[in-house]
Amino acid sequence: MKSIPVSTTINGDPCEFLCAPDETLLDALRGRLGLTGAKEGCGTGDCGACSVTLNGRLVCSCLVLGAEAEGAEIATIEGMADGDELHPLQRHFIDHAALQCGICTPGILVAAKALLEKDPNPTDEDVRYWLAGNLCRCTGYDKIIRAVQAAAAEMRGA
Amino acid sequence: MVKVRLWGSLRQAAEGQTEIEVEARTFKELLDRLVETHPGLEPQIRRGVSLSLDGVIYREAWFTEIRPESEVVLMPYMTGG
Amino acid sequence: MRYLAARSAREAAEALSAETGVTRILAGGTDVLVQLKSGIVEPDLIVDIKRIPGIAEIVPEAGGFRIGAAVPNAVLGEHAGVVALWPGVVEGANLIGSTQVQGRCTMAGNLCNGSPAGDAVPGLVAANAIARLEGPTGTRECPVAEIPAGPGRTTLKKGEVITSILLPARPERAGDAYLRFIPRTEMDIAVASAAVSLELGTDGTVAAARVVLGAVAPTVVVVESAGAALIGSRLDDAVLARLAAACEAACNPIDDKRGTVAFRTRTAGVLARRAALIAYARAGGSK
Amino acid sequence: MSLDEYTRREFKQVGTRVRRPDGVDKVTGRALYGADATAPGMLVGRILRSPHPHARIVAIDTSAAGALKGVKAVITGADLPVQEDNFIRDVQDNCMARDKALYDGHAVAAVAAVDAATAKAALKLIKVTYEILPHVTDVDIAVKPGAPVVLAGRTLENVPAGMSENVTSHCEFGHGDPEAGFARADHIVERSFRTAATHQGYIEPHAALASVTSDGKAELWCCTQGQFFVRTLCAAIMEMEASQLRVTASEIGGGFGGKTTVFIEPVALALSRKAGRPVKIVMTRDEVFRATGPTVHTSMDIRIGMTKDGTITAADAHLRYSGGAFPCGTVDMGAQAAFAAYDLEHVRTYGWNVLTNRPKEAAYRAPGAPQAIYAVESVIDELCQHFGLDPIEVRLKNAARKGTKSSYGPTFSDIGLVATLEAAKQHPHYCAPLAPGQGRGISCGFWFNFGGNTCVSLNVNTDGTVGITEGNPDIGGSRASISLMAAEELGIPYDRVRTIVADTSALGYNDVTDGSRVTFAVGLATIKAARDAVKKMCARAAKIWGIDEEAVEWKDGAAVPAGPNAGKFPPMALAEIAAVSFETGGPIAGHHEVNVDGAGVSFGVHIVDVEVDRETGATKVLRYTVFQDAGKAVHPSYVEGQMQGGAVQGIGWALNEEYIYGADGRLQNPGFLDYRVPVASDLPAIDTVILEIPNPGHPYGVRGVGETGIVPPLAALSNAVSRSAGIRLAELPMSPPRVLAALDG
Repeated sequence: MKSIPVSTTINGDPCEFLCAPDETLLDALRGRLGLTGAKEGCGTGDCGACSVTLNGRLVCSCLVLGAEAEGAEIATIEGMADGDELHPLQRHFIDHAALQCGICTPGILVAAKALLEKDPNPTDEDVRYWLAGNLCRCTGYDKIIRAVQAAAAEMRGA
Repeated sequence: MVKVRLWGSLRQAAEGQTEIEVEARTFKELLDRLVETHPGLEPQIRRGVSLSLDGVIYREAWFTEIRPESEVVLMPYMTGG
Repeated sequence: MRYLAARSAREAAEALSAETGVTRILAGGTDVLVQLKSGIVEPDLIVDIKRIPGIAEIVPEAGGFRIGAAVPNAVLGEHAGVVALWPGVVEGANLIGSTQVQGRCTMAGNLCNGSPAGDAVPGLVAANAIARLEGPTGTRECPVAEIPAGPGRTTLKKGEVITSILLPARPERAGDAYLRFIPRTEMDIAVASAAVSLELGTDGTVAAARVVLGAVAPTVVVVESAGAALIGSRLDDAVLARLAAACEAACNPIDDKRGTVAFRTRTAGVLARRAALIAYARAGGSK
Repeated sequence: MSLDEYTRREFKQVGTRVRRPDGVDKVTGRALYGADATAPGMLVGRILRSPHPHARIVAIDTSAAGALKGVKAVITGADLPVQEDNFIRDVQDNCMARDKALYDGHAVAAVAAVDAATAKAALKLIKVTYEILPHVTDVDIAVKPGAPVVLAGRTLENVPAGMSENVTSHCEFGHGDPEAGFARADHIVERSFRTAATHQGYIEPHAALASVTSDGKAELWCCTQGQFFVRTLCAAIMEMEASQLRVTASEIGGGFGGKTTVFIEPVALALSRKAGRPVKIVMTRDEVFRATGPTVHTSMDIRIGMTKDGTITAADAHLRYSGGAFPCGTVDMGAQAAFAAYDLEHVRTYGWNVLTNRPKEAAYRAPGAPQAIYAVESVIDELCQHFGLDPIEVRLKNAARKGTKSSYGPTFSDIGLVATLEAAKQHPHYCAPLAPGQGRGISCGFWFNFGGNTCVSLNVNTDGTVGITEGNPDIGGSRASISLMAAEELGIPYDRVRTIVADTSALGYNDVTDGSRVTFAVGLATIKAARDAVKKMCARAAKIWGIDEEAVEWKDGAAVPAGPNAGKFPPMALAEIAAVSFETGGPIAGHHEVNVDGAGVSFGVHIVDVEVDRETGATKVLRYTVFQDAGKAVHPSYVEGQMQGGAVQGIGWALNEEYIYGADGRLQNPGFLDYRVPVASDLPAIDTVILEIPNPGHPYGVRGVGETGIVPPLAALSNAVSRSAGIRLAELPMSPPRVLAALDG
């Protein structure tokens, strides 16, 4: 299989990579670009651990071909903090113990950020439905919902 | 002498007894005496047993001291998740 | 495997018809990539249609809307005009997968996947939606209802690509609704589903009705007798019971890991009844 | 270990909600999990798995695969040694089949190649000749004489004669004369239950990177709950010396018991040894479901007699558990746990382990207990309904307490069940009004908890900070708890302590992170290691001051003279002693090595409200509250997290999660699409009430909290469904088709 050259912007930086035609964006991010913050929990779009945004839209990077990213803007967990300053969601996840093992955390943070950009003042139910595609097996989701709401409140206040 | 309570399925290996008296001051001595006096218990003891001493479960600990008045219960070796 | 980002519908159709091996069309990819991952298919050619000009747009047409084949369902759900005209179609489309999947998946893809349980399909069929296809011999129009052929199969010919779906205009007093049953609240494939589209007469009774079931037969089922049962009524309990009975009678489901024959049959009737009430309310009907 | 470890004290730091040390790494994507490891020249390993549930492996031809360009090694079961020990042989045969494939997904061969595409192509070139054998995947069929025999010759001496050879072990517990007790009952409920196998469902698939060099040394990076146990198993399978195999545990993306053994690790090592290059294997989700360790599936008969005032007169249980194709002892734990919450004069449990053509069971949070306790708590609830009695009052009336002779033998010392039930009874949730059609269920839960082998090193750095080296992968925030306990004991701020998880060469043996043991046992060893360091620091201060060691004591993070007679010296803080440690005798470290006992049993009570949709059989969970004794909650947030996480796993088990096997013996739902773990929108908030009844076996009174939380939800949900819909289900999960079928009678 002949590799395909892809030009993208990742977390604001221009980025070029080669990928196989059947290679997913997740595999390209993890394997070729060293961006291992997105995780593969299932490879079939059922767990959300590989969540990134593609042109501002929340997607599972396991359900996107690397080749499809040509010309796209991609944001991953690695770009969420501003230098050494954590995003309020990241801070509140730590403060509210919204992670235990942490494997689902990058995907949930990326998804929650996308939610708050769309709706700065969601109800708990909105958060729960928005995050339904992000499986967490450790926390029972309770502290995740609280952390998202705490971050949302802070961001609204800012 | 200490009285050792066995769990139900060990009865057949101990000639139908549910309680056995042996001379032992430690967990290790107790296991050794049990095997000597009731060879039928040996396969299970080799596979592993836990010991409850006055309500506290010990999984290994050969030198755990056993007093004559102690309540001693043999249990299967146990693990968690 | 080769990957082609087609620049026109014609290029896509020609590439697909020229390829002798296995082909897949890539719109949102939320089914195709799952098939790749599981090894169910190993295509020789994948044709990405998202770069075809206009294919990701929603355009008003003749009082209805033409939905481009590559419009992600999340975008569809954000389109106030479509939501107002065909709320049931949109709610079906928006039930597919997660938020992440919504960002990619399309109604046309859901239709072409050929699953009898596709959440977008019953609503489209109930709406009498028309697909536009580009093929090796040109463009043709085809009712969405005629596209499913069985689990994983469609009536599309080799080289044909759906480029858009037309949701037609509707009269003033009309409404539609879609409900599905899943074991969880999200993330499952429909175990049974029902779409109902109603038009009311001036007297407030049902003048036209179309009832479509999903996941209870090899393809979605248009239940003519269920629709007929609603005509002239205000959806009183006896009518709803006849609707449910007609739906149950139309079911020909399978037993599998997602549900039993008895369960699918029973819930199809329940969902049709509940969906009819929602559609009726949306049409402005009152009991 | 004794029961006099605990001394009451006022805590300054333990009990606060500090930030976990791995937090920033985990919210920025920097934390390295199993699949994130790489090594120069690394190959991709892939495993060929049997599509048949039961088949003799007649021949495996790997020549074409081996000849494919880019393939560097191919192995089969024949490449691994013949093991004498049953336990090791089962583990090895589960990792790679030798003579027979015993379940759908059983590994039969593996390749290492330069990339994933080549490895995948190579798997297709391996030709396996199978002789298909009759299979059995259901415990109730496997137990019958004449059923296909999964493994012959594995029946223990304790199994009564005349049973199927699939029955590998039998156990019996209890006391009194149940028949006499039943004769005194006003009502007896006898019911048979079944529970489906479930999976731990950790989001991180198993991953291992192995590098074996030609001089026989090996490195293994993997996600595991116990790197030392991985070393033990892999060293045995690879016939290596423990010292030559260094195992490093990555950050772990969930385990819940499922990562307490090996699946791919020996395969990666064997491939690496053969290829002479590092090999990484990462399981797909499909492989995780088909070929790791789900729970037992069970079939159980429960009989309980009660008088009309709610006194249980007798109880017995027959438990048939199947942990798949290899013998396991999980039924022993279920049989012991079944009636542990009750003070019973007459009680008996019988257990049988049964082989089936399913993957080898692994531990899952309180292994064996949720199933048996589900059945028991369901029957008790049914008796409460029969007599119209309050379910908490009945449980209080019969609750095990100090002095109760437990159903599994020992007499309980201080236990917290009555206090937990009282807390539940007084909680606003228990008396909150319910709307028509809603139902409230409660259940008790129990788990033993364990301690185990533990080593901790505590290094005092010259700048006054402290590094702790411990050996248990952190699956739920334990590094924070351990740092907190060290900080408390040393009297220095939490953020001056950093805890890391050591590889197998850096520390003595540590048992697996299991049995709710880490905060308890590693915490205990940490406190003692801190005391060891304190003793040494006091000695240094004594030298500096020129007084006797005994005249120095440790107070608020500093050495001080023990009394007026010791002399007048200002306190010498840890940092001051550390700063001059090179001058006063060298680096200062404390350590502690122990096999900890005295973990203390654990009880929990859950209350849940549900509403059943009578037309579809769907159950909506409306409100949920967990009550559990933590002894002392070192980091309350992570204690709550354990309680909430366990409850939600139990909710999933109760409502939707199940291994579904077809008539062909193949797993029908090996993915998160159809193996339905709860999603966020399925659930309400999970409220928690932490009780703190000090565990006498721990210096700070800590009790393990990790496992008990998964036990009560199964019956709590079933009891709530019963009260919402007026039906008593006796099979889990209570999936909508089952509920609707029951409603339709």
